[in-house]
Amino acid sequence: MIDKFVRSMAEAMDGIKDGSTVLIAGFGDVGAPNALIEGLIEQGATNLTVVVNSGGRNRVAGVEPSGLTKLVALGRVKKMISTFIRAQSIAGELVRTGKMEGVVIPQGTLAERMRAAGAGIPAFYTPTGAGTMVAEGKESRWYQGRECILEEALPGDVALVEAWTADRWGNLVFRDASRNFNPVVAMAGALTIVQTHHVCDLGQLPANEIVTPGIFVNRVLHVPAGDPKPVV
Amino acid sequence: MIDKFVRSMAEAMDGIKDGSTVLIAGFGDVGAPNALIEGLIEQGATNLTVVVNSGGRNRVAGVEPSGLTKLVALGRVKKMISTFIRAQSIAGELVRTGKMEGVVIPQGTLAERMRAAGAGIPAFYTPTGAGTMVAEGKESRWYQGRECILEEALPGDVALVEAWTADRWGNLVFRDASRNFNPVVAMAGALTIVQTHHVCDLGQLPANEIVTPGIFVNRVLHVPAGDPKPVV
Amino acid sequence: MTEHTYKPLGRSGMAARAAQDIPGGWYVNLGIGIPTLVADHVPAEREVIFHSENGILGVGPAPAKHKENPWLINASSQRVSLHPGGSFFDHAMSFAMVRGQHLDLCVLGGFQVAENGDLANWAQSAESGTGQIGGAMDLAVGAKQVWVIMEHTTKGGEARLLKRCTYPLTAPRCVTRVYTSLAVLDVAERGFVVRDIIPGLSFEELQAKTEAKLHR
Amino acid sequence: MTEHTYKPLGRSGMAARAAQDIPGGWYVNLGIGIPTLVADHVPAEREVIFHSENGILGVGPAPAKHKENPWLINASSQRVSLHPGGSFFDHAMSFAMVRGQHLDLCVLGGFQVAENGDLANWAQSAESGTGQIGGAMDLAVGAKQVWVIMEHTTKGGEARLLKRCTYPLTAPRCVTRVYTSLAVLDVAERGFVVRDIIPGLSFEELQAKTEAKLHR
Repeated sequence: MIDKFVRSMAEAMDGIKDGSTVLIAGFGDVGAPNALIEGLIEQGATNLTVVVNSGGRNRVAGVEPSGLTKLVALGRVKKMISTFIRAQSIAGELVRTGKMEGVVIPQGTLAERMRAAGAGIPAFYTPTGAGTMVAEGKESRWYQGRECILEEALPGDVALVEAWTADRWGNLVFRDASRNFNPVVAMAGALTIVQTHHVCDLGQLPANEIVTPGIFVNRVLHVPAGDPKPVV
Repeated sequence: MIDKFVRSMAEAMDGIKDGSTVLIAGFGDVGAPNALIEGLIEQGATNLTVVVNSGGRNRVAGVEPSGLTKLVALGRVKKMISTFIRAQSIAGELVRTGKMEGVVIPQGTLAERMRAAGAGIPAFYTPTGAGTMVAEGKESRWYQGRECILEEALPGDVALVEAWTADRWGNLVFRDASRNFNPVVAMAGALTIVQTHHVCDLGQLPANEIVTPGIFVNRVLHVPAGDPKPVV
Repeated sequence: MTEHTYKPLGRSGMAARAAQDIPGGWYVNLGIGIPTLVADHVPAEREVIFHSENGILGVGPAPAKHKENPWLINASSQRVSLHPGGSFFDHAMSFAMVRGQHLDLCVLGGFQVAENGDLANWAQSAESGTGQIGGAMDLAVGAKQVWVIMEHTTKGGEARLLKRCTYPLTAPRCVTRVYTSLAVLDVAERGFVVRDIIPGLSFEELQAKTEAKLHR
Repeated sequence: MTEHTYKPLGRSGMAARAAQDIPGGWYVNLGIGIPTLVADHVPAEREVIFHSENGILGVGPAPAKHKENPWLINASSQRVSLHPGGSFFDHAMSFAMVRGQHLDLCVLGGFQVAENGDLANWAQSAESGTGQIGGAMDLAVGAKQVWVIMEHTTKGGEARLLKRCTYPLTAPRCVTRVYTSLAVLDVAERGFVVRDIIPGLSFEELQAKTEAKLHR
């Protein structure tokens, strides 16, 4: 019987290697797999390439960093691919001081590169970024009077996902705007690990409403995590 | 107030020009916008390029062709891009006798080319078709040890879609396997026209269950059309 | 000095001025900062559908405190509501809408706009490795109309409407209109065309605060 | 003649033989024709998830006549049922699964297979303009394993397991195993490796019906 549920965080994180590329979903705190990120910190893999929409928070005196910001602050990330790396953030600090490589890319290109990885499309042309710093070192050509640049798929060794409800086949639904990068990240990971607020029996998720079919999912951990925190 | 509902087939078909590229959804008879195809036949546009998964049926003595097969039989299609054009079908006959141009392409490439058109991706590399007749005349390069060919987006001047339920913003849901090409075709049309079995008030379709957001839809016609016919 | 007889528009004033020009039925994305305020100034009876790049169509106003949904935020990470008819989708679909030219309009903040429509709004220097691109590059190339809302000059009085941008570009030749604290300007073939100036400010005074040549 | 002492597998027999080798937990696409029959031969207690390229995961068996759902057909346009846990999605997503190498296996029909794994299954001549590619080219390049089920020879007795295909290719170097009416063969670096022959047929007799060289 197919059963993608794992019973512990250790089982969820089992086998993640140093040097892995880790795709992390979420937009702000909404839809972010924060429990899995803490699990990854615990698990110990280092030298990671992290792909995530936003590169984490600033250092705040007296406040222990958590989640992604903590993973970064611990020096476990050698390279970050992201759409926002604020100069004042801990990630920005590490980039400026040469301790981490930072690559800032457009948000739509980030989503499309991961979707392409999941869809078996090795590269695509996009108008986004043409004529900007983003285009440096990239091939370009003109389509319908617009310059477009060639972008490559961005697959992950590991993908970390937050779902609202999951079943044992790994079928997922998401709550409201927490969907964001989750279905895209799920497609693009060789090992896709999900934390889910709720679990249900097979067949309880209506077939027309499943957003991420279980074919993209490897492991599911039940983590009733409460509401996302507002941005400070 | 935004109201994408049209009250008549004539209004639904208004302005479709000779020479248009028409994308038609459906897989077999399931999810096929057959009423709209009949409307297009009535409307009169000709010299069309039709993009559709399957090129229609064989000539059957004593049976009047209908739907796509009729559009083709009437000589209104100058070019068909499709994944199946059977040599024995009416479309196949017209291709063999030089009365219609036929282009047979892989089904996944068909879907991805329309999705690319809708997503503003002018071209992409795919492994599908590399090393086959499909690759003739196309650029190719190797990614991860696999040859891939460059395919271009396939936009439509017009897209014909069948939905299960629609609201006045043009939000759509589909029934079961009738979803097939419908959301993809809807994205790719400059003028996307929908026939829907059911209509509902704005807000009745749950926000997490809408499959095609109304931004892709221009006109919706209420056509309670009954069940798809089994294939003969 | 005539300079003291006019009152530049504030953040809310600029947002209101832009809102005035958005027709009903448009699909509109509002960028972070002042652009987000635009929604508050569109009359309730005018149906405009707001897109947020984190996967929402039909973004509604900020909810009452007791009706907040922590799972429903806009691209500025503010808690918002959803208009009936609104929908949720993933980031790939969201940017398919953007890049695929399905949005009628995006309204972005800006550091600089050039007379050829070039926009700079994500970084003030060409150092790579950090920066805040977000969805701006996709929106700038994808929306049918790109409006920029910004102060007419920097706090130090330097021009932001330039012959050529000096900051790294968000996208070339993308801006179609600029709403500043002092004026509304279209970007046309020949450059900036002034459509509207705030009361009490002359065309010549506006030109004096603008590096690029202004056209009437 | 020893030739009369063996009984080639029929359509159902070939499908059953392939079904035997599909492990539980695999995601499997079944092509049109004989491959579609494979599902009927997977034991009910072995959970295999069937994909259909028209947007279904979890395809179940043909429904009872009074339980038919006209909106639920497989890629062969047969009315089917849906397993609990099944899901529907669009064609772009369906082929993302295929091309993105998420399927463990596809089982296809074939006209010819070459010893280097080339497959020809969509056309018998190189005339362009008509033909039935369907999803075969995507499946052949996308699935982790590509198994072909076909008669060992044509009705006229011509070999289908060849040094090089003579029909137009579906994909080069894609086939990993072939189930014929007479044998099961792996496609290895050195060519066809015979894994199984039907009772009563010798290796040499099998070779005589095969153009490509067979390996033990």
